[in-house]
Amino acid sequence: MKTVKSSFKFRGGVHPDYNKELARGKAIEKMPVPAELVVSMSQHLGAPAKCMVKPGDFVARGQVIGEKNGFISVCVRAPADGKVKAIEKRLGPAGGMADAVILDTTAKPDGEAATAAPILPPLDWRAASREELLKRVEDAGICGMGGAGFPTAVKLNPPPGKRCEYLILNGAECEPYLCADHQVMVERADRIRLGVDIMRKVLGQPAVRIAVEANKPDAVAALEKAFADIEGNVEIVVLPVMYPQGSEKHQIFATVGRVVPEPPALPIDVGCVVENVGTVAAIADAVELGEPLLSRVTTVSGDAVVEPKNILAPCGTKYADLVAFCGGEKVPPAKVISGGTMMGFAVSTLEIATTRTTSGLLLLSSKRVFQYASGACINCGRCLRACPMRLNPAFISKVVDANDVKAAEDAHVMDCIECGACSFGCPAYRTITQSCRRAKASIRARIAAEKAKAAAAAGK
Amino acid sequence: MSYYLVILVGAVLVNNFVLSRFLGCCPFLGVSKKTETALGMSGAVVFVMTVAAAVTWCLDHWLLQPNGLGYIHTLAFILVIAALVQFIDIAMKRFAPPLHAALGIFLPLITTNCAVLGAAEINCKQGTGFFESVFFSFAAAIGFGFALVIFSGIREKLAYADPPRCFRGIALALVTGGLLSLAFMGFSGLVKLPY
Amino acid sequence: MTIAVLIIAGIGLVAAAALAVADRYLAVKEDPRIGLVTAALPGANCGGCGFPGCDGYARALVAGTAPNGACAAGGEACAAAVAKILGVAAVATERRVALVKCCGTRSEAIRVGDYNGICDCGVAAMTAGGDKGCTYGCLGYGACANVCPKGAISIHDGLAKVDKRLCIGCGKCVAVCPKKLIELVPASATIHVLCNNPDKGPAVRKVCGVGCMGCHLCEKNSGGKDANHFTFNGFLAKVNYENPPDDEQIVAKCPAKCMSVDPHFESGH
Amino acid sequence: MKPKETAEHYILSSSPHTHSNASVRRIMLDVIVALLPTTAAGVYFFGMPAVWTIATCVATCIVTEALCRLAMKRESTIGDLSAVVTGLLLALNLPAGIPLWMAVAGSVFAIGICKQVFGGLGMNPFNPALAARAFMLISFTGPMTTWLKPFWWRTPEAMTTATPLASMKTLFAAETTASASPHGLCSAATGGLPAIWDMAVGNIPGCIGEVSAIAIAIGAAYLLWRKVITWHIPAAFLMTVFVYSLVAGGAPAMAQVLTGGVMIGACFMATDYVTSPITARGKLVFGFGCGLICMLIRQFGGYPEGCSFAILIMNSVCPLINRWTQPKPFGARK
Repeated sequence: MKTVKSSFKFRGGVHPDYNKELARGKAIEKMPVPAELVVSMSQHLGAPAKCMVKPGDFVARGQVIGEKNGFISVCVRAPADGKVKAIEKRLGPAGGMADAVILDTTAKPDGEAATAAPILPPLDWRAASREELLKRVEDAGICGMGGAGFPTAVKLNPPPGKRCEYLILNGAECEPYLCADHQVMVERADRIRLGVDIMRKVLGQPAVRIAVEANKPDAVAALEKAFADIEGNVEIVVLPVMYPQGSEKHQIFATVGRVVPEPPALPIDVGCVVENVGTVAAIADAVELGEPLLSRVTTVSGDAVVEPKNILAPCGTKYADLVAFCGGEKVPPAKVISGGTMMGFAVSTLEIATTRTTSGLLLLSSKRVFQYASGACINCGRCLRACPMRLNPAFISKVVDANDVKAAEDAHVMDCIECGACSFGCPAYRTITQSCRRAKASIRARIAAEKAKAAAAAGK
Repeated sequence: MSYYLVILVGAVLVNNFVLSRFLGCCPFLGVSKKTETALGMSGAVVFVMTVAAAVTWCLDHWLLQPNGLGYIHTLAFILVIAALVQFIDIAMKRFAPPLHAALGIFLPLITTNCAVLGAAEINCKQGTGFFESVFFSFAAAIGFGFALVIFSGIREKLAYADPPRCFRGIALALVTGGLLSLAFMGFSGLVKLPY
Repeated sequence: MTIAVLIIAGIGLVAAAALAVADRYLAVKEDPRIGLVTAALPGANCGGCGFPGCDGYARALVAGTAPNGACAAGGEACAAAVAKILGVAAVATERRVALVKCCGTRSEAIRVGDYNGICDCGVAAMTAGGDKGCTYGCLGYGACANVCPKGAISIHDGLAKVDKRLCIGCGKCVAVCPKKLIELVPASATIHVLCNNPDKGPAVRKVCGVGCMGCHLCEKNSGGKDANHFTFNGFLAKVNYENPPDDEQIVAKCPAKCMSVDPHFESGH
Repeated sequence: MKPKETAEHYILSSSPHTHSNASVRRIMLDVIVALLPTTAAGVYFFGMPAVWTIATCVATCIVTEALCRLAMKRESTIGDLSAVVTGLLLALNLPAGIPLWMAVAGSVFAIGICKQVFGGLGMNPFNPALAARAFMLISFTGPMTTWLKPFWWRTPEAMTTATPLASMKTLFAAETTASASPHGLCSAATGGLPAIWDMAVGNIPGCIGEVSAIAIAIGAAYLLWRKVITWHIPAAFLMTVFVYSLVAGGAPAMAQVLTGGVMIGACFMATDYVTSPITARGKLVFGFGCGLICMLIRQFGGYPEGCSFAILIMNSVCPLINRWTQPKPFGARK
């Protein structure tokens, strides 16, 4: 085990104001279960889980309330005891509507007393088979906690013919304001160590790279201590501070120097599996303690919050409850963001609840908020130099504004990772990233329509 | 050799057919919306102008001038060029379908193009030799294509511009063409053409 | 003089003969429709369509790579003739027009945020589900108006309105609307329910002053369930356009005021 | 009846939600600051006529921009300061002492015809200041090529003179006839050329802003430091001019770089965002093209100076350069 500096630097990237000092070093605080939980059936990438309860049902903590529904899907378990008040479509953080189970946690199941027993039987990871471990990860409802929410069991089970050579732990946390992963690395380094041991077993003993940005020396120290006695090819790679260092593709390049080809290629195509540090800790809990993924650490920060905190809260906690736990609003926020300021989603109400992928909740006052404008592009090239995917965002945004999605597709807009580096530096305050989103959505819709058409034609 | 270089530079840069002599403005404005079509059109013009120069030179020197009919050459040239282009169109479709696919669709546009006739006229007026005439026409066509492709690049960019309503479309193209012509005036005097 | 005339005539004759021979012996078989379409076009070779000459445009039309109606010189008559040759003008049995199933104008439906971004419904809907309180309602950012080839849709008071006379029922707006609230309905139908929110009454009332609450009064007033003039999806009434109601009295009696008689906006073109 | 709006009313926008605070206004301000040294040098050498020309151009540009936006019924864009930059650049490319009405005509042409007709900042295919200068050079050839001597008020008997460029043209001509004439990096003044030091400081006749190479270099260094421009275009442009003159002979290479519009052209005119390529490779091609055409015109052309025409011609090719130098995405298949 050794600690090395990253020897590969990707082109592009920006340096936003990180504002991490607001929540940095704040110990993780466990939040009491709020009176009402809104548990979405769509907390991961892929098909939403199938709801297994009906209004009026009592559910116990850890009980499966949403069943895995397809290959790319995971189950949803009740984060707390309670009574199902309703099942309705609720707005998610990303703006989509999904079925959600509304739990009244003040009502307790009749007769039965809540048990403190583990929900799943603890497993001895050394004795357990690979299949057992994979099954456990799946049963525990674990999905990537970095943001995308890709089902972890799928990722840990590479398709035949593809071997994982490198397991890369993503502890870059390059998003401004967020300190959740940072704090998890500092406080739960031993859990991460255990998770790595388990994952290495599942993946066939790959080499391990733990990527941490240079602005988290205490996390590096904690990890060094936890991993001191690990055997094999394991390195902690200290990355230069740069946004978007946490992007999967760029992290793979920064740690092992490999370049993931254009979509639909995945990291496994270059022999890499990237997993967020929080997810790794969750795997350790699921295997050793039998504790499914029911809660996660979320950074609540921003200049409109009284006391920024890193909170361990049940998945399904409403934003309003999180804010209340942080002492409420200091000033009326002008913008509320689910996630970080570079890639997070602006939300319209605090009634929205957290999911497994909610890494942060930011309340920003009007001082911290800027407005997009529809100024003309002056061709300055800042976006081009900032784009970590080396696209031409200026061109893409221009053609998308003119409704020429075909030209955007020819300019590789589908490679865009929507990191926001282009809009961040745009002196004309253009909505470049949003233009890319618009083009991508439109292209995806077209491809889906073509597929449906082809399927219909084949059906005839 | 350097003489031909002078002809080339003169016809492409200094006395550019479109930007300096203002010949062939119709396709210059009409076929410059996309760079791909501009390239195709340029290819067609180079082909036709070179062939037309050869044919008209022969016509002028062997038929018209011996009979003292120099004064009707404009009439004769139009007739011959129009027929020639039509013939090339048909023949190309038959014998070189790929070439026709690339250039053929532009041929009708050149049938009565003033640039083609203009080149023949200039050759006729200057009384240059056969190879000189053909090369001059070739160079002039290259110049035409050069201007057309540059212009198409600008127009592709302008397609995303947001000009005032009254300047949209061809009005803005004309302003741009004027400015391009202004820029090309910088080349004036670069070579002293024999004509 | 005579020689001049003779020579010009001679050149003409030779050229004509050459062309005639070439046309006869060098002809290439191709899609006959190209010739027909070329003939239907004005033949001005103006290049205004963006294609090199009428022939180029005709080829693109036959190949299906160019939209019909790009020829400004030929106008509508030309487009119609071309459509006839290509057989694309599907004969509609019943003319259908687009209907925007929302009447939540800015003064009736609440907005829950200040949207700041591209003026397009698709991306606005991707941003926190849109700024309208009713997540089913028309956002009014004009995605439909942008795709409408006839300019039949315009945005008024935060709501898309269709000019019935201009609408050709192409369905592009239906496809592009992220809220899926545009529907093609028979042009003859006059009574419509202008709401797309299937939620319960109180939930609808919280976000919109004119949302359907599913009270079934329209059904009752039009002869009850058996008359089958309305269908219901959750708490949302929908006109059964197979069997539309004709009593315009029921519109005024709708307590939610989400019904309308011929809501198609006439822009006065 | 409209339901009651909720108290919370947040701004909804797509990510990112943070910004570098870069703005068009700030960039333009940086350009103006970078132009101050050479403006000051011009005023120092040419006195009040320079002041009047600069004031006239800037004022006319601002007024024209405002009137155009008013006529187009669009929001005013004076605040982004781009009109000020255009006016200043145009003035710096004019000889001091030009009749002010000509300066007004040039400014109106720059903003009206070259910029607002295309829809304003960001849309124009040609650099407005340069197009206006070319327009003026062709329309008012006499006044546009009448140069005040530096400190002209000290020599009232002969206030105007030719620029070193005219002498260099003859040097080129001499070169072709007598190949043995001395040339080199910066050999002693030949053929009536001023000393290199005078050229660097700006003690030579010429346009207001183009005479002082040192002042321009200071401004360019500021722009580079502020990351307003990148090194590609100026470096490629100047290197091409330098190498060309070494190879072609004629005036010393250093003199070719220091005189005329090459310095201000390479640092301020060719680097204009809107009319130069966006990719680094494209910028190198662009700078090379500018340098080459500039020197071709200097050596063979009808005008003594080809810098502005060279940049204008490369402006016109810029969309094609952009098209053929698109970056390759990270991870793109070969």
